[in-house]
Amino acid sequence: MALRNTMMNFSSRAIHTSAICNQIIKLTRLRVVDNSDIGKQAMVEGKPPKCIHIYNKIGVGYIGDKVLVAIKGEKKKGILVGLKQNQKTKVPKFDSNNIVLIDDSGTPLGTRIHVPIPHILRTILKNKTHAKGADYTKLIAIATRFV
Amino acid sequence: MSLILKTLTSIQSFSNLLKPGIEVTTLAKRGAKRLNPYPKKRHPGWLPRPTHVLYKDDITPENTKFIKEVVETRFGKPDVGLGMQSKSISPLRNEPIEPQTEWKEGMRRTGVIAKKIGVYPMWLKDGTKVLSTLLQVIDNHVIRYMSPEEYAPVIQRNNIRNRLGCLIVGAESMDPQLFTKEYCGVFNESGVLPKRMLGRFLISPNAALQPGTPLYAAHFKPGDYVDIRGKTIDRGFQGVMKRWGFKGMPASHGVTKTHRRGGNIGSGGTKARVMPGTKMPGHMGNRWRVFRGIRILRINTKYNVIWALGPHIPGETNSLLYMYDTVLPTRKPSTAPHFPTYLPSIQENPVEEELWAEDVHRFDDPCIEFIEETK
Amino acid sequence: MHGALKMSAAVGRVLSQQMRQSLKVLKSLAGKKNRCFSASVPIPKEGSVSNNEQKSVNRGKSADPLECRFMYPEFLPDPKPEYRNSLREKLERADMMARRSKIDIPEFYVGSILAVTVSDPHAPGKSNRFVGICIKRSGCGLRANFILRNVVDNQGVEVLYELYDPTIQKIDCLRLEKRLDNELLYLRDAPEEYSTFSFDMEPEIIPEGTPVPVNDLKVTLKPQPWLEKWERKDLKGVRDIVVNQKREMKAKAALKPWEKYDLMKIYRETIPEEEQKEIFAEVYSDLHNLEITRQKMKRQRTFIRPKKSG
Amino acid sequence: MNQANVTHLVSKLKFNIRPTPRRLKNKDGPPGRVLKIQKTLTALFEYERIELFYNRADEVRGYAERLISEAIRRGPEDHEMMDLANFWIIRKEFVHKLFKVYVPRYQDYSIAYTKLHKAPRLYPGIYYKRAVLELRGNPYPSIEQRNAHSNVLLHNLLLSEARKEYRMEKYKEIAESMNEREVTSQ
Repeated sequence: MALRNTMMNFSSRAIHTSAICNQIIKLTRLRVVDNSDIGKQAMVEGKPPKCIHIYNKIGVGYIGDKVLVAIKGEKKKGILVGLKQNQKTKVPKFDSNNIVLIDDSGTPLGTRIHVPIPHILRTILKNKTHAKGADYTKLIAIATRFV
Repeated sequence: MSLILKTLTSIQSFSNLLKPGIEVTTLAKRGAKRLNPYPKKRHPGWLPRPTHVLYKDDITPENTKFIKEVVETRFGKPDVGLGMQSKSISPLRNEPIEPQTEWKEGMRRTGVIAKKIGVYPMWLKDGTKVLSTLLQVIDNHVIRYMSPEEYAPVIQRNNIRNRLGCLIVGAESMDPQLFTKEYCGVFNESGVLPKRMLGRFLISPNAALQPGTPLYAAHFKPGDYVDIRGKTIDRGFQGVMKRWGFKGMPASHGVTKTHRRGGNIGSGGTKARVMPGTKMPGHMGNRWRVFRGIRILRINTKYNVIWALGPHIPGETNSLLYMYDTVLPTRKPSTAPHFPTYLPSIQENPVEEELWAEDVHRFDDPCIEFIEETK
Repeated sequence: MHGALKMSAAVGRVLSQQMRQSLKVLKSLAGKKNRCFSASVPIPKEGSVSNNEQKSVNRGKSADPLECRFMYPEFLPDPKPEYRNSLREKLERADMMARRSKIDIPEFYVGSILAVTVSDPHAPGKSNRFVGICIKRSGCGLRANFILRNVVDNQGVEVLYELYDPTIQKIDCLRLEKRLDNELLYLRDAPEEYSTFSFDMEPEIIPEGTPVPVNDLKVTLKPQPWLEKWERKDLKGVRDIVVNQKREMKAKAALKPWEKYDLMKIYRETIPEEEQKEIFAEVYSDLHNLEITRQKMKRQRTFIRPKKSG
Repeated sequence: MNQANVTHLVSKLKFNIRPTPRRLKNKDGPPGRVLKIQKTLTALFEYERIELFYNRADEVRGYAERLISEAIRRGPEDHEMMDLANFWIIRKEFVHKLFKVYVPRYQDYSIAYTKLHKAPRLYPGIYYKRAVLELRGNPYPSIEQRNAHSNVLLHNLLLSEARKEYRMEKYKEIAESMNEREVTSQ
C-alpha cells in the first residue's frame, strides 16, 4: 500500500486534479464526435479542440449553440450537441462536452455522428435556421441515434 | 413695481378661478424619493391596541373551564385548524344583503386576507411545469363598513373628495382572553370572535357587505388576476451584494478586504455628498410589498385554498397577506365576478369543490400527449 | 435463455412451492447471463444476497404502514419547520394520489433499472423511451425526481425525470434491486460496463412476497481525476479507493465522527414516527389497492405471453 | 435537505424545538460544542436540576430528551444505543442511572421529560439570560410555587359567582322546557 501511495504521489504531480469546469467558456476543451478527418485526427493525437469563441451574447455555451474552435492550428466552427452541465428535466446530460464540426453554411464536415444526440436539438436547430442563412438541420440528418 | 406685482397677483387669482373645481394643494409625499422606505408605524386611530402584557392570573381550574364554556356557547367550537370556516352563526349577525346592483366595469369589491401555506409545482396542458403558491383564505369575516362620508383616512390623498367606502375584514379567530377588552369591543358589531389580523379594503359603496358576513375562496374565480400585498421575509442587516445584487469585487489580483463591498458611492466636486437613494448596505426585508397581476390557477372551495401562479409571493410560509382584484388595467376582468362577494345562500348552484383554470392540467386527467403535425 | 426465463415466470405461479425453489435457481442463472457486466466483474452469489435480504423490506404489501417510508419516501414532507403546513401537505398528498391513480408508478429504489416513456414534442413519434439505472432519488411531494444513467454508444447519458410529471406515459421497473449506497453518483467515475444496459431488456420478475434483493456489487473506480472526493464519502459499493497521502490526510482532517451521535441533527432531518403514522394511515389503503391492481395486471401479462410466442 | 431521512425512526419530542442548532461558541469549533453538551448532559443526569445560561440549557434539553426517548425505544441490550449513551454521558455510573432510573420513570410519560424555567439574571454580572433545567419527577421541591389562596383572589371570587349564576340559569331553562313539554304532552 505504501509503495502504491508513493506511486500515486509521483504520478499525480503531472496531471491536474481539480474538478472540470462544467460550463462551456473560452478555452474549454471539447470533444469532436463526428467522423471528419480533422476532428478524428485531433482526437486521436490527444489534442482536443479548444473553444475560442461562442456565438451568443452571454459568452457561455448551451446546447445547440455555435462555437468557434481552435483545432490542429485551424479555426473551425462547431455546434454543441451534448453538455456535461446539469440540464432541465427530460433533457439528457452527457459525460463529455460534444461538438460536431460544421462549415459556414451549416453543412457538417463529417458524414456520421457516432454518439447519441438529444431530441431537443431538432427543435433548437430548426429555430436557429434562417431562410437565407446557414441551414443547421443537416446536422440532424447525419446523426445515428437519438436519446 | 408694486403695480406690476399687483397685476400679476390679480392675473394669478383670475387664472385660479378658471381652474376646474377643486383647489389642489400639493403635500410632500413622504418616502416617495426613497427606494426602500421605512414601513409606516402608524396605528389607526379608531383601532385600540390589541394585546396586553400577559401575566399570571392564578385563575382556578374550574373558572378556566367556565370561561372556555362561555366562549364556546357564544361563538361555537374552535376551528379544526384545516381552514374550515367556523360554523358558528353569531347572534348579532343580520341576514346577508341581496346584491342591489349589477356589476359594472370600474366597480371595486372587497378583498380577502389569506395565509401563505406553501409552494408546489403544477403542470399546464402543454406540459410546462409552473410553480404555484397556495393561499388559504382563513376564517374571513366582514367586521365593519365605513361609508365614503364616514371614512377619513389618516393620510388623505390631496383634497379630493373620497368616493370609496372602506370595508374592514378580519382573519383567523383567536381566543378572546389574549386580547384587550377594547380590542374585543371592535368585534361586537359583527358578533364574531376577535381576529388575529384586520385588513382595510377600499370599495365602491355598492359592494358594501353586512358585518359578520363570511368571505370564502370562491370570492375569486380561476383565471382571475389579483394583487397580493404582504410583508417580505426579514433578512436583517445585509450587504450590497445580497440586498441590491451588486457584483462585488474580485477574490484575488491584489484586492484586499473589499471583496463584498459596494465600492464608490459618488464623486466629489460640485456635489460633494451622497446622493439620496444611493444603494448601500442596510436592513433588508420586513417591508410591505405589493405584487400585482398574479393569475389564479385553481381554487379548492372545501378548504378555501387558492393556487396562485408563481413562487415569489411576498412573505414567509404561514404569514398572512392581503389579496384583492388587480388594479392593472389590462388584466381587469371583462366578465362579472361574484359581486359583492360569493354568498352561498344567494347562489343558485353551489360551486364545485375544485375549480381549475382552463389551461391547467388536472392531476386526475390522463397523461399529456402531443399530436404529430401533419403537413 | 430468454425463453426459459419467460416460461419459468409464466408457469411459476401455478407450480408447487418446491418447484418454485428450483425455478428460482434457474432464473438467477438466466439473470446472470443477461447482465451486461464484463466477465471480470464478480457477480454476487446466491448466499450473499440472502444474507442481506433479512434487513430489507418485504415486497408488495407490508403489515406495517411505517415500512412504506422506504417504498414511498416522497410522501414524507420536507422536515424543515419553516416550510411545513399540515393543510398544504394534505392537499399535496391528495394530488399525488390523483396522479398515481392514472399512471402506474412501480416500486423502485436507487440501483433499480427503470424504463421511462415520456411524450416528447421534439421526438418524431412524439414519444421517447429511455432505460437506465436509477442513481439518485430526491425531492419530496410533487417535486420528487430521479436520475437515470446509461451508456449508449460508449457515451454516458443521464436524464432527470420528475415522478409526477404528467408527460410521463409509463414507468417500468425492469430489474428491482437495491445497492449498498443511497446514491450511486460514483458510477460517473466508474468504468462504462457498470452502467451499460440494453434498451430492449426484458423485465425480470421476482416472485411475490420475497424481499427486495440487495446487489452487493462493488465497483472499482477509474483513475483520477474524479468528479467528487469519493474517499471522503464512506462508500460501501466501491472497492478500495486509493488516493495519495495528501488527500488521505485531508480526508482524515475533514472527518466528523461525532455526527452519527448528534441526536438533534438526526431529529431535525427526520419526520417523527407519530407524524409518519398519520401520513401513511391517510394514503395507505389507496396505495395498497393500487399495489393489488398492479399485481393483478402483472399476472395477466405473464399469462398472456406464452400464447403469443406459441 | 429537501427529502426526509428514512434510515432513522424517532419519537416526537413533546416541546417545540428551534429550527436551527446553536453553535455554542468555543475555541474548538464543533467538537468543542459536543464536549460542552456532554458535560452539561452528564451534570443534568447527575443532579436532575441545574442552573446555567439559557442558550446552553435550551440546547442540552433537546439532547437529554432524545437520549431518554431513544433509551426507552431501544433498551440497554441494543449495542448502538449503548454506544450512544456512552458517548453522551461521560461518567459510567450515569449510564446505569439512565437505564435503571430514568427509563422506568419516563416509560408512560405523555409530556416532556424535562422542564426549562427562566431564571433571574445575576446583578451585577454577565448580561446573559439564565435558566434552570430539570428532569421531571425529581425529588426536589417544585420551583413553581402555586398560590395556595388563589380561590380567594377577587377575580376568582367574581368568576365563581358568575359561574354559579350561569349554572342556575341553565337549570331554570331546562326545568322550564321540561314543564312545557309536560304541558304539551297533557
